[in-house]
Amino acid sequence: MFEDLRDLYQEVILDHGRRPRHGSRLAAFDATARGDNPLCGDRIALWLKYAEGGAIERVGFEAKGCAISIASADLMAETVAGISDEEARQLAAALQALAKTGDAPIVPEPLAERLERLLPLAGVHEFPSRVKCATLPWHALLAALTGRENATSE
Amino acid sequence: MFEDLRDLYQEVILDHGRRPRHGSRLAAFDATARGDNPLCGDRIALWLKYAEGGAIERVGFEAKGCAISIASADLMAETVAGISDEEARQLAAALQALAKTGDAPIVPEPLAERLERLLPLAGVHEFPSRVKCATLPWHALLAALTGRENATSE
Amino acid sequence: MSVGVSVRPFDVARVRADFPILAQKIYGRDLVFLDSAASAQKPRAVIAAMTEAMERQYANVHRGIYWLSERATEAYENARDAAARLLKAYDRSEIVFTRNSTEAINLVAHSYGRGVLRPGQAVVISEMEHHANIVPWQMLRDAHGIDLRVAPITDSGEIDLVSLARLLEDGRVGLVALTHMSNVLGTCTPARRLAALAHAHGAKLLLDGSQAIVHRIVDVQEIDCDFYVFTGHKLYGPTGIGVLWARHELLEQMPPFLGGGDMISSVSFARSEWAAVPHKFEAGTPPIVEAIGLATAIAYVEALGYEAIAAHETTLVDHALSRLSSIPGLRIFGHAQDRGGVVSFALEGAHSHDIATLLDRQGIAVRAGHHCAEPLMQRLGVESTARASFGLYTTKDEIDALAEGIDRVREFFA
Amino acid sequence: MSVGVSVRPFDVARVRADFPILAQKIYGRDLVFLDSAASAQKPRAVIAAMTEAMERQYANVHRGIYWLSERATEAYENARDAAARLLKAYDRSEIVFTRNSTEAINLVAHSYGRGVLRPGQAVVISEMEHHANIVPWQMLRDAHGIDLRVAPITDSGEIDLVSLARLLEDGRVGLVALTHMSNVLGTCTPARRLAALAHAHGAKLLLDGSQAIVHRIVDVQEIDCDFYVFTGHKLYGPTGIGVLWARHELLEQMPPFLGGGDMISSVSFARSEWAAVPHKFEAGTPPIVEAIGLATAIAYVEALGYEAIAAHETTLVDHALSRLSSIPGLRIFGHAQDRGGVVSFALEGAHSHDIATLLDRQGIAVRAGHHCAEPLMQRLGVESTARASFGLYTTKDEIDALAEGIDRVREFFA
Ligand SMILES: Cc1ncc(COP(=O)(O)O)c(C=O)c1O
Ligand SMILES: Cc1ncc(COP(=O)(O)O)c(C=O)c1O
Repeated sequence: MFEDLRDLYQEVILDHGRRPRHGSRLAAFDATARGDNPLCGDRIALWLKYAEGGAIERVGFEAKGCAISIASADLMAETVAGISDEEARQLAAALQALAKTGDAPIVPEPLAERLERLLPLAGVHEFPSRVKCATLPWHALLAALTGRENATSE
Repeated sequence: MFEDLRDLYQEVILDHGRRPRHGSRLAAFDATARGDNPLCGDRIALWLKYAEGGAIERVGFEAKGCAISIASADLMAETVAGISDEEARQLAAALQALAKTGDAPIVPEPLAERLERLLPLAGVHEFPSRVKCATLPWHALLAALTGRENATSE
Repeated sequence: MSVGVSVRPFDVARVRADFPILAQKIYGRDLVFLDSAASAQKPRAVIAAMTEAMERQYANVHRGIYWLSERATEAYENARDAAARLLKAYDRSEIVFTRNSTEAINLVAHSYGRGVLRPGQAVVISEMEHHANIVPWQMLRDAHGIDLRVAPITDSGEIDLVSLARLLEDGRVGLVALTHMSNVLGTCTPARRLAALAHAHGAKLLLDGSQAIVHRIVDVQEIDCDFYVFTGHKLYGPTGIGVLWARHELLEQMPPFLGGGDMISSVSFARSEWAAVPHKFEAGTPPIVEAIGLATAIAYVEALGYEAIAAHETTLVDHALSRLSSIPGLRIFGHAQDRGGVVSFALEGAHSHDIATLLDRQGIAVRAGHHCAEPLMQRLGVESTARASFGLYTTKDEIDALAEGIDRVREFFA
Repeated sequence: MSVGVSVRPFDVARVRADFPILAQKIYGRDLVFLDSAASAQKPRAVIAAMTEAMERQYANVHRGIYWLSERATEAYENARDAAARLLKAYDRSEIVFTRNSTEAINLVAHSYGRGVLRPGQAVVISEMEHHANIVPWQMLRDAHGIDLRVAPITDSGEIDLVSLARLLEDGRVGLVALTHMSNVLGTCTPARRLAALAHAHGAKLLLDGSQAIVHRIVDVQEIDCDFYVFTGHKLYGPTGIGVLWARHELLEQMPPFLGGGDMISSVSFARSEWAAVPHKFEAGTPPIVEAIGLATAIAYVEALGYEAIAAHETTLVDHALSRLSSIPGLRIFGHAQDRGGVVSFALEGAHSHDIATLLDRQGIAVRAGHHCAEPLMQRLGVESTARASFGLYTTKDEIDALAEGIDRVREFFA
C-alpha cells in the first residue's frame, strides 16, 4: 500500500522522527532562534553552541511537528556539529535544493559526506505540501546564524 | 425596425420629451425636492406651489435626462395640478405600478382620468433598465410632498 | 418510514452522480473526499450555471441599458433573493455580497466596528473561533481602542454560557461575534440563546455561519441575530463570493467600507453621497458569475432539503464517532450535544501531517493542521489535529475507508 | 506585409469563434457587443479552465496535504506567476489577488494610505478618474487628514502635465494615483513620464490599469511605477478577481488590510503576526477558480500578442472616429494623441439612454451614463455620454453597424 511512501518515510527518517538525539534545549548556548510554519502550526526552537575555534559545537532543539520535520531537525543537529557558520549555510542551501528538487547539489569536499547523511530527506520533493516540514529547521538555523529571532518556512 | 419601440416612445412621450410644458423653475413655491438616479446620472429638481384650498396648483421642474424621464416629469406636472397631496401620492403609486407591470391599477374615480393620461408611460415596463427613468420624477414628487430634500430612484 | 412530502429519502448515490469530481482517481484509487469543511465540491448544476452565464448572458450589471446587461443584472439580483430566502432575511436589501466570510466579517469590523462602536466598548468572541473571526477584531482593538474579550469553552467544546454572561455584565459590550458551528469541533452553538443573551445586555450578535449554513437550516428572524455571514465555496458554490446579512437598520447606520463605482449616489471631488443599501457596500464590479453560481448552489441544497441533509449527516457523524473512537490511541476533539459533520482527532505516535500524507496515498483527503484556529489548538493543548469533514456526497463506506486507512497509518508508525 | 514571428496576422474571425456568446441573437439580430470596457466577454478557453478546475482538481488551497489541494494550490500560485509575467513584475511575491480593481485601490488607500502616509501629506488624482480611483482617496482624506489634489486635464482629454507638476511642487505629495487609460476618453496616459515626475517630487505612482492592460503591453519595471492595478473581467477573464501589483518593499512596509485565515503567521488572542507578502494581503479563501480562469485569459491574450491586438485596435478606433465624426450632430469626447479602443459621444436631440435603448433593439450593446466618472462628466459639461468600446473580437463591420444604427436613432428623434 505505502510502497511509494517509503521514499518519504525512510527508516532513518522514521527513526530520527521517533527518537531524536538532539531534541532538547542547551543549558549554555551562543545563539538561538525560533521557526514557525504558519500554514500548519509546526514550531521549532533551537540553541547553538560554538566550540573554541569558532566552529559549531552543538545544536539542540525543541520542536512540535511531524516525523519529517523532527527528523530533519535531528539530522541537522547531527550534520552541522563541527563545521563553520559558512559551511553550515552552504549545507542549509544544499538541503533546501535537495528537498525541493530531489537532487543533491555539488558541495565542497568536506561537506559532501554530511550532505550524504541528509539524502533520506530527498524523498520529500515529491510531496509539495511537505517540503516545508523538511526545510523549517534549516530556516531556523539560518536565522540563528544571522542572529535573527524568527524564521518562517514560507 | 423600431416597431416594438413604439410602445416605449409613443408620440406623446416624444413630444413631451422634446418640448416639456412645465420645464422651468417656479419663482414662488411652497415645496421643492431633488431626485437623482445614481446609476445613470439623471437629475431632476422640482418646485411645487399650492392653491388657496390646499390643492396642488402648479409644478415646475428642471431635469437632465432622457426622453422618458423628461416626458414623465412633464406629464406628472400636468396630472397633479389641481389635486390634493393625498391624491398625488395615490397617483404616484399608480404610476410606479404602471411602469413596473404595464398594467394600470384601479384608482378612485377622480384620478382615473388623470392616470389615463399617463398610460403612454406603461410601455417602459418592458425595459427594466429604463423603469427608473419614468419613476424618478415621481420619487422627487413624493420627496417634495413629505418635505424631504432628496430622492433616489433606486 | 414516515410518509410525507417533507421527508424525502436521501439518495446519496444520486447526489454523488451530480458531482463530477467524485469520479476522479487519486493515485489510482477512488477519491474519498473528507475535507468539505475547508471547501466543498461543486455539483454539475453550479458549474453549468456559471458556464451558461458566461456563454449566453454575460455583461456588466446595473448600468447597462441593453439586453445582455439587463439579463445579467436580473440574474445577479435574483441571487440576492436566493440568499435572502435561504437565511429568511426580512428583505433582499439586507444581503451584501462579499468575497467570502472573511471579507464579510472584516466589513462589519471596519464599518460597524469603527463607524458605530465607540472606543471603550467591547467585542466578545470565543475560544473556538476561526481566525477570520479573531484577527479582524484584534485589528479593530488595536486601531480603535475596542476591548476584546474571549468567552471560554467547556471541556466538551461548547460555549461556556455562564462565563459569557459574566463578560457581558458590565454593559460595555457592543457586539458579540461567535461561530454558529465550529470548524474544528463540529459544535453547533445555541444561536437563539446567544441572541437573547447578547440583546439582554445591549449587545448585537454576529454569527459566523460559514460551517453552520452547510448543515442546518438558518432563520435569522427566528434566531433574532443581527449579522450573519457565510461563504459560497463551502455551500457547494463558487469561490470568490460570500454573504453578509445584516438588519436593514444596521446597514443604514454603517458607513461604507470600500469606495468606488456602484456604491455611490453622486461623486464630486468635494464629496460623495452613498447609494442605498445594500449597494453602498458593494464597490466595483461584483462577482457576477459567482453570484449566479451561488444562487444555483442554494437552489440545489434547498431541493435536497435541509431536513434530509441533516438526517444524512447525523448518520455519518454517529457512524464516524463510533468507528473512530474504537481505534486505539485515537483521541477525538469536541463532544458537544449538538454537532455537525466535522470530526477532529489526533493519533498517538503519528503527527497530523503524517496522517494526512499517508491517507492521501490511499485516496483519502483529510485536513491536518491548526485549521485557522490556533487559539483553539492552544486550548486543546495540541499544535494541530487531523480533521475529517462530511458533505452531501459523503457515504458510510467512505468513513469505513477512513477508519481502515487510519489503522494502516498506525501500523506504519508502530 | 512584413514577415516575422512577431507580426502575426490578426484573424478576427478565428478570434470570434473562441467567444461562444458572440453567436447569441438579440431580438433576432446578431449581437454587436460594444461594451467591452465595462466588462469583456470570455473566450471558451477561460470558461473551460474554470470548469475543468471545478470538475477535476478542486480543493481549498495552501493548507491541504493531499493531492487535490496540492494541485489547486499549484494552479493558484501559477496564476500569480502569470500575472507577474504579464506585468513584468520583479517577483511573483509582488502580486496580490483582490476581488477587482476597486478593491485593489482600496487596499492601497487603506494600507499604504493609513499605514504609511502621514496626515498632512497629499494624494494627487486627475479629473478623468473612474470613481474607483476617486472615492477611496476621498475616504482616506476624510478619515486620515490627507490632502486630496486634482490634476486637471486639457481640452483634448490629456493630463495637464504642467499643472500636475505644480501640484507636486511643495513636496507634500506622497502618492500620485492616475488612470493608465481613461474609460471614457480612451486617453492613454504617459506612464513613464508620470513615474519620473512623481519620483522627482518624492511621490509614489499608482496606475489604474483597468483599461490599459486590455489594450497595451505593460511593463512595470520599464514604467518604473510603484503600484499597478487591474481587474480580471475586463481582460477576458472571470469576475471576482483583480490584481494589485506593488513593489516588494512597499508591500513589506504596508500593514495588512483584511484580517483572517492565510494572512497570519501566528495568532494568539494577545497578538497576531503577519504572514510574508503577498499572503499578508490575502485573507481567507481566495478566488481560486477565478485565478485559474484569469491565468488562462492572460495566456490567451499573450498568445494573440499585444502587438497584433494594438494594431487591430488602432484600425478599429481610426475607423470609428472617421465613421462617427461624419454623423451630423454627433460630438466625440476625447482627442488624445495616444488612445485606446473607447469612443464616447453625444448626439444632438437624443439623450444617451435613448440612444442605448434604440441601439439595443438593433442588437447593438453600448453603454450610456456617467461611466462611473461623474467629475469628468462635469468637466465635459454633460450628464452622460454614450460609449462604444472595442475588444479583440470587434470588427469594422460592427462599427459600421453602429454608425448606421446611430443614423436610425437620429431619424427616430428627428
Ligand atoms: C479606469 C477604470 N478603473 C477602475 C475600474 C473598476 O473596475 P472594477 O469594477 O472591476 O473594480 C474600471 C471599470 O469599471 C475602470 O474602467
Ligand atoms: C468557521 C469558519 N469561519 C470562517 C471561515 C472563513 O471562510 P472563508 O475563507 O471563505 O472566508 C471558515 C472557513 O475557512 C470557517 O470554517
